[in-house]
Amino acid sequence: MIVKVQEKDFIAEDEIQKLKNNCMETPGAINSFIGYVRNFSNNKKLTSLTIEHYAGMTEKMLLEISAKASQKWPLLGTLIIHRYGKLNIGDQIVLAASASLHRNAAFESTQFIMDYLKTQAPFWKSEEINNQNKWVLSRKEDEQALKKWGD
Amino acid sequence: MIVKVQEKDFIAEDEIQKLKNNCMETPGAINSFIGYVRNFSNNKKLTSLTIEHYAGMTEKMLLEISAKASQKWPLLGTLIIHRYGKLNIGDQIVLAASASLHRNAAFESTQFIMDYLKTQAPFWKSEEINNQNKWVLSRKEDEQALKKWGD
Amino acid sequence: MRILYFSWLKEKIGLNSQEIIKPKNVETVDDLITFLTEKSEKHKNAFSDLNSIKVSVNQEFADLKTKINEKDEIAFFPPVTGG
Amino acid sequence: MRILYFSWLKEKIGLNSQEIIKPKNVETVDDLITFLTEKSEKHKNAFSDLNSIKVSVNQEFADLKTKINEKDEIAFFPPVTGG
Repeated sequence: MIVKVQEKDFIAEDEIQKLKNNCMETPGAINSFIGYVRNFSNNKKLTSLTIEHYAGMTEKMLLEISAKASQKWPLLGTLIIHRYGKLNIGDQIVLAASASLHRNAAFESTQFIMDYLKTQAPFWKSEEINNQNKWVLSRKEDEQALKKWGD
Repeated sequence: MIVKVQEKDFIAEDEIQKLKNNCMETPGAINSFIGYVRNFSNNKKLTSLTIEHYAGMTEKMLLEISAKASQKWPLLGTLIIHRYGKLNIGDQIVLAASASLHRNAAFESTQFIMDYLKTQAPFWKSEEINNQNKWVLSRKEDEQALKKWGD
Repeated sequence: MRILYFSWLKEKIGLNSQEIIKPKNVETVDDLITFLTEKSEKHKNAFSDLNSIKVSVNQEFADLKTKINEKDEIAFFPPVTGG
Repeated sequence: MRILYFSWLKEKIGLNSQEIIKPKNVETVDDLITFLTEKSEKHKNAFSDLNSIKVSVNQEFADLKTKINEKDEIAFFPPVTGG
């Protein structure tokens, strides 16, 4: 279980290679998700995105989510990297990945990690639109997405 | 829709960057799946894997699958790269990825593409075990995996 | 006890964090909010809609009834929006 | 018509592909299999279990009843195992 919360950018290729190399056995499947800063928010053009987080609790929650995923699926490894600070349009925000022998576990667990991260990891986004910063509101869809895991 | 069937290896980072750059709008989400050559098959140690394919039909089927995914989800782009020829343990076999505004479409469509690729794209694997090559048998689980898409 | 604020709660209150000595009658998160809002208009304003606020005690999600102690780290923040 | 074989069908038959002139009485995939297996032991052996064989006509999945013509490309192969 690799968890990193950092201001700097990451190279997904290198991080996934590390995840793969850390597996006890050659994984047959790695699923990975990258979230990027979009250029529009509710039809308004964004200039930048700033992410605040609760240092300490963030890492703790991301490790808890990774552990939950590893209990639920037969995984060979998991990876979460989440950035904070000021980001530009198109920048990478988050990378989540799971390694497993068969593809289904990798697909489902990565989606599970993202669904829980969205509602449990203490990050807050602020969008810059027309030179004004506005805190992003949480989405009901994100709460509802958890239901599919039946926990 | 990018589809490549090739003998040579690929760099997932570069291919995903191209997928992202080809999107009409900055994608908020890219999900990607990489399949690797495992070192065991039914508890027997593998030496290598050789993949044969039906040149022409392969590309056609992969484009059809990509088109089906794009009809089913609001995607900004899809990518499938599948290798053929002789591969070693841990080598990359396949990369499938989808770009979308929100994460759910990217997750589901990539899984859809892999499920259909597994049962519809004309590739055949031959495993080298104890200096003997043996054709891999298709798995019932792969046929059953299609049911979740209700097509 | 250490109290942390994030996102718009931090901005409304004008503080990242504050250290207070736990008053005797403060036993739960709910009591702490009552204590803070009685002393400060900014807190009263920030805590006006409790439905829009989440709380953690020692970096675990908590609720209004959660018991708190002198050495606890309590954080107030809106629903998270990362990922 | 052009006939292609893949995977263990190719090995059992000993051919990647073959060109034949469509016999008059061959109208469907099923007819073609009958024609091929009557002429060759290797084909008969390879086609002994039709449940384990898939067919495509002009690079589209087909079945035993699919009609075929002189200019078609017909391929026989086991269930696919890529990915």
